[in-house]
Amino acid sequence: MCFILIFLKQTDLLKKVNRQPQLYLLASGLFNQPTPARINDLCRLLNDLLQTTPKNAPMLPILKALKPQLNYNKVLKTEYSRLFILAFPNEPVQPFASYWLESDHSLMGNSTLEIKKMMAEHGIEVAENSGLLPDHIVSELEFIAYLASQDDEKARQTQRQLLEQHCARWMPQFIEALNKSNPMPYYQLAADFLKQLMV
Amino acid sequence: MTKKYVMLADTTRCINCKACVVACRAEWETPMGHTRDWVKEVEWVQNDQPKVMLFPGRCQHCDDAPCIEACPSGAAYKREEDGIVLLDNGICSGCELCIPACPYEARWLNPETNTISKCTFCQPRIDEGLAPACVQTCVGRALVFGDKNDPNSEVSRLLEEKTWVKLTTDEVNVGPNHYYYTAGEALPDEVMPKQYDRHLSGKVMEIVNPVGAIGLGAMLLTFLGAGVIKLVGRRNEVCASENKEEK
Amino acid sequence: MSDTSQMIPVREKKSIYMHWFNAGIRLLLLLTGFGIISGELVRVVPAFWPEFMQGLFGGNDNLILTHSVLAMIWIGVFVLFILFNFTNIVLPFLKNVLVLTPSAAIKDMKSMTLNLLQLFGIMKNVPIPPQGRYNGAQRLLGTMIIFCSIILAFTGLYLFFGPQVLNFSENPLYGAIFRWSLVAHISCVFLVVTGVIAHVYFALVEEPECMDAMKSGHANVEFIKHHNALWYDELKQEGKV
Amino acid sequence: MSTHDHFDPSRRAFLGATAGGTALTIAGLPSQALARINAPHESEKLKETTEVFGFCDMCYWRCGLKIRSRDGRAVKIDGNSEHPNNWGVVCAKGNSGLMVAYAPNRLKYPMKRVGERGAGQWERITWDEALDTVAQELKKVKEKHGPQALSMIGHGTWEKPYHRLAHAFGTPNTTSPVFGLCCGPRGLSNMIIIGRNLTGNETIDLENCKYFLMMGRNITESLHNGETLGWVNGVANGAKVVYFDPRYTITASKADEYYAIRPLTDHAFLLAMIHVVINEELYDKKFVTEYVDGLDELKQRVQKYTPEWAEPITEVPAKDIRRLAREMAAKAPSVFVYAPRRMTRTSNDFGMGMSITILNTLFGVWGHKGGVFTPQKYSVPEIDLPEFKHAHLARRAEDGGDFDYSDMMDLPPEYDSNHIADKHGTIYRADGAGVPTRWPVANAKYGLTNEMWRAIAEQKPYPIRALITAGGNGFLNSTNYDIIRKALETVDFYVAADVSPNEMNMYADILLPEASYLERYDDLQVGGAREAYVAVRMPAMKPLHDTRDAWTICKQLADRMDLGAYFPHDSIKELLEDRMKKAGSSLAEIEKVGILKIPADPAKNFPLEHGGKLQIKTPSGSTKAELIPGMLKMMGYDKALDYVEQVRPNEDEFHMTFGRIGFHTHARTQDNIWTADFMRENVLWIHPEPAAKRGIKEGDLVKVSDRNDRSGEIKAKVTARIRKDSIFMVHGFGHWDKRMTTAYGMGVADSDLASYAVDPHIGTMSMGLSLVKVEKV
Repeated sequence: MCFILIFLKQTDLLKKVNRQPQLYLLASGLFNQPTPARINDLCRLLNDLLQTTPKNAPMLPILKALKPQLNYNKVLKTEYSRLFILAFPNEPVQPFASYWLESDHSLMGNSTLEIKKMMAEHGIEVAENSGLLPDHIVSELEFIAYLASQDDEKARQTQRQLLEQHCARWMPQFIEALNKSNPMPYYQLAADFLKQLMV
Repeated sequence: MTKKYVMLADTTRCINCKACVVACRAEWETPMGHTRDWVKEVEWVQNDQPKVMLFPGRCQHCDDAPCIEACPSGAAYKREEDGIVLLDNGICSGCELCIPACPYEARWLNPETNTISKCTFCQPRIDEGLAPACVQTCVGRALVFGDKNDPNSEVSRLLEEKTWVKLTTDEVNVGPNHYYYTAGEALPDEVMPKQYDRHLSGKVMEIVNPVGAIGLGAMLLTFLGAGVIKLVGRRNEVCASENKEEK
Repeated sequence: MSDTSQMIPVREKKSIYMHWFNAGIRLLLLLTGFGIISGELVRVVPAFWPEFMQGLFGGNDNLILTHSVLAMIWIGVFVLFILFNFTNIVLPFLKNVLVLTPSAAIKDMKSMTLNLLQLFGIMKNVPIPPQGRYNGAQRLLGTMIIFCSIILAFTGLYLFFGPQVLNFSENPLYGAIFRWSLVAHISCVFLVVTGVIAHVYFALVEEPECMDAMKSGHANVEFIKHHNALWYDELKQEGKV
Repeated sequence: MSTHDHFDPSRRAFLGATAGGTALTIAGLPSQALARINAPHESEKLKETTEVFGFCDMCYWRCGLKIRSRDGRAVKIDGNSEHPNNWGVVCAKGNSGLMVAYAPNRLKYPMKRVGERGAGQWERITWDEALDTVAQELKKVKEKHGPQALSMIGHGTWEKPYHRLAHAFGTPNTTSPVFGLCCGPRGLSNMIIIGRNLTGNETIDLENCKYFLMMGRNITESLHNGETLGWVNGVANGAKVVYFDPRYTITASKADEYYAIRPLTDHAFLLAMIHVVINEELYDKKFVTEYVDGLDELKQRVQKYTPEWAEPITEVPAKDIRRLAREMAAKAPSVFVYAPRRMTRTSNDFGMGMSITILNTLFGVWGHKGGVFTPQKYSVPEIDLPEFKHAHLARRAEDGGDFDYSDMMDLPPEYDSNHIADKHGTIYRADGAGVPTRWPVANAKYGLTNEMWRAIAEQKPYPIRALITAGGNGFLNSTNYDIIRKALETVDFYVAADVSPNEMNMYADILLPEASYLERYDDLQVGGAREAYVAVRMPAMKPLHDTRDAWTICKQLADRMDLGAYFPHDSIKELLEDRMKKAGSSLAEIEKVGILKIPADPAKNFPLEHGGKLQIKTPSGSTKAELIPGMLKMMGYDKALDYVEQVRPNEDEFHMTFGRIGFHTHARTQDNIWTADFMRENVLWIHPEPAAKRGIKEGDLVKVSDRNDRSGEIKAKVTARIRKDSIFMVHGFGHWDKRMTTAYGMGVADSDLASYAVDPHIGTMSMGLSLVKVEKV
């Protein structure tokens, strides 16, 4: 089953009381290439979350702040490309786990394969047309969202493992790099949001 | 008859292209900043003519490998059937006692496994009958690998054909199994083995053992002696008492 | 001088079991330990032993595991024993055995040397100063063994768990600690074994009565009177004899 | 001291170790007897991999490869031992190919420029948007300015489909640097004198050659696996090596004789050699009488070039010149005068090239064992395509062979530079390659890339408004950055297709990310060595990110420009099946072995050893080698044969020399993390004497500046391995594209200091004329 980018449409999953899948989906979407359609999906998702999120949740302020930022524009596209595609030496915000975990910063390292295998164990692979690698931040977050949406022990276990033994090892560095490259509010918030999600 | 694997490096055929180094990195995914093999370029001026010599190097799989001797757990071992020096990752604790022991500086602590890493003559490859990665890729075919005990092997032939030298000195000669051909050129100091060294703890260890051994020995002797005397004493007592009774 | 004077209880059963458990498991640890240490630099016994042991256990990794498990049982049992019998057995024992002040040490040295010399019939007629429950030699030995055991336990734990829980590549200190632990571990083994030789000798040859005491738990009053005068007085005061 | 022993690692070793002090054990036994503990151990197993065949793309020699993959990713590149280009060996560059595919900064998605050209501001777009834009823009240009207003500059990746696309589009202006910036003078000299180019994959019988006279051919560092291995074998087989180079290279360290010849004067030395060979009648008389024209005329021309004349120019002793000539003659025809790979150096490379060919010809190396063999060819017909508008160029560009001059003389002698087309309406190349009164003898297939850039920058002789580049780096492989920059800023539309970022594609309006050579099929590699062969390139894994292979890109562009007929197959794979069928085999067949071969045939390779005849056809139609090429005389270019005085540095100046190192390819691999690990930045080689004069010590930072006030700052390597009047730096460093995260800002770009004069006869670059000052900073 290919799931990246298709998964968003599976609204039944989003109706769950469990907010985790939505949260990770939102994060995933925020770091994906901004397109009008995607931004719409994200708005929908954000609205759902704003309703369901309890008042005292630490997440709430970020979500609220995010709301006005979620509108598609050219600047956003350029910023996205600047940050995640044209990694300049002074601020490489590479959205790949492998980049941060391999000694030679190469992609498709062992860390990539680990994720690929994990996905396979849950009958999942990255959609070919997505242009993403399994350890791309978008894939990983969406994978977590998927796991969170499954209510079986195996999924929960994988999710824990993924977060504690994998994401924890690179996403903080990624977030830090993102902050350093003074991003526009949209991505600043995305960074804060992901950070919040990691704790 | 057991095998004896050796590596031959014909320095006249080496061009310092580093193919062996990258091939090894790719084959064994060695982390950046470390490498299992290398090529040393030595340049100097001899009666105002510049000179350059090239020395491909790696673990020399010595017969009397000081690394094995320094390894407490026996993780460093010499495979009996072919004499290559290997490392048992399961046992290696990464204590680094072996690192200063190696006269060729071939061993390093792998940050990814936290165990010692070094050239294994591509043991997993040669077990499958493949040439080591560095040998297979060597552009000048300067590296030749094979079984010295097999009279029909290429290495045996080459060893017969030319005069090969090893990187050894009067001080340090631990029976390396890596041969070099330099067409008669003397080996430069830069590539010579260093007098092997120890961590301070290792040096202490060198004292602890003999001292401990002597201590134990002494103790045993003391009480053996005491025992004997005691026996003699008993004997006398007995005799004495017997004599009494006789009277 | 064997007259049938009364025997009095000097030891609880559990201390006796403890002693033999201790002796036994230490023997096993010694045998496995010698089997683990392989390299020339560190090895303390001829190579045939580690070779035999590692072969027997199908690889040093298993042997190491066995050694460690035994050691942890040993540590565990001791810890429990100490916890449950601290006041009634351990504390008095320590009081009697530990030699902590230099003066005490010198005193015990004196008596020990006398003991040892007299084994060889030297200074036969110099009276050994009256001793407590444990004589000088025993006290020094005991103290030494106690401290060594503590060191053995801690270094042992690091040698086993250190490499598993720490990234040695992160901090050179980790490896250094490991290497020094190894030195300490082995040194202590040497010390303990050396001491135990004497211990065993006295038990077997010089004073079989002690051996009996360590089996039955009862000791001969005459013997105590003769060997441990001070203790005898104590017992008298306590009215145990 | 070293133990000279054949077998037994002597007992001394044993005692040495016991003396180490660690012998004593509790039993007090000497350790060695019991030292080694033979206990059971787990030994590592080799991981499973699947294997596909390919050929390398890290340089232009294109070695045969076997690529191992695991879990859907290529993990190791091995050599294909069947491939005559490398016989199974792979250099460091080849081994590092993996890091091209896995580079975190490789081009991943189609991009559209949003900021200023060259400012590096982009946004990711879809393939459809990208291809639509390109098609539109190109059509626009065609309507407004005609098809010739498009130029295609290819280099590096497999560029064939882009040539085809451009020719289908109708422009003659396709070029790649191989002629103008690299081997031009060399291939042309051979071609014009004896009708062979002897360039590309050289056909030299290296293993059996007995005498190499190497004119700065640094074969061990500017290395091509098969060629280098062959040479090393030749040397091992007892060949004598005489090496000429201002720098003591690793090749020099392997040579029997080394001459630190004065830079740029090789031509003078060679003319003196010719002088001796002819005057002392050292040439192969049989060969010369049978196969050579123009000896007498040449003899007249070289009379003035005595060794004594050459000595002060070259600083090579006259007596040595004589000796070398005699030594070579003694070993002829198993000898070879080795031209440098890149021969764009002096102000008369053409002359130098021809003198090398002449020497080789006089020694009769052609068709002889140990000389130059005649390659065989594997016939793999092209797929059926419609006529190209510029058939006379296109057909040539399509077939594999280099420097094909078959129809060069079609061009009418009368030419008016206002005309951009001949009387048949065939549009002339903008760079003037193969164009009368411009560069008539320059190769019209590859063109003069340097002149093409100039034509674009100056919009002469006619406007060029659109540019396609396929790989390559116009800046670092050329030498006049201003021209390149101007050209890139001038065109209306610039689309770049590449795998990795670089300074040139930084300027692109649309950036097309290509699949690396490990991720795609490509057209067949048809080659001729002793054995003829055809080799296949198969994908070792799926293309990463959102990349596509060159053929798919070009087909999809062609479809959008109604040129689909030139790309009749839906995929390159289908094209391969088609072509392999025409070759009488099948794709499945070749995929099994990677390479199909016609075995070597001594009778064909060395006709003169087997009573055969040597087939010669020069561009002017002669069936004999022309020592004084008729064609040149006709054009008045034969003066190129004469020596031209070269520039000389002033007291405080140096010759600016640059070259290759074994683990870097041109300017392409400095950003490859694996090769970069050996050399992050280049350094300036300077002789201890001039260094001391300037107070420069090893590792000092120095400023290099040329007469045009171009300059750079670089660390110094003080070494006796370079002449006192020259400095040297490794080529390809000094990248300023921030996307090149590893190479960015490392070292100095030699190409920004090299001269940009052109050879007056053939229009190729003369990069070695630059004179520089060096001072400590």
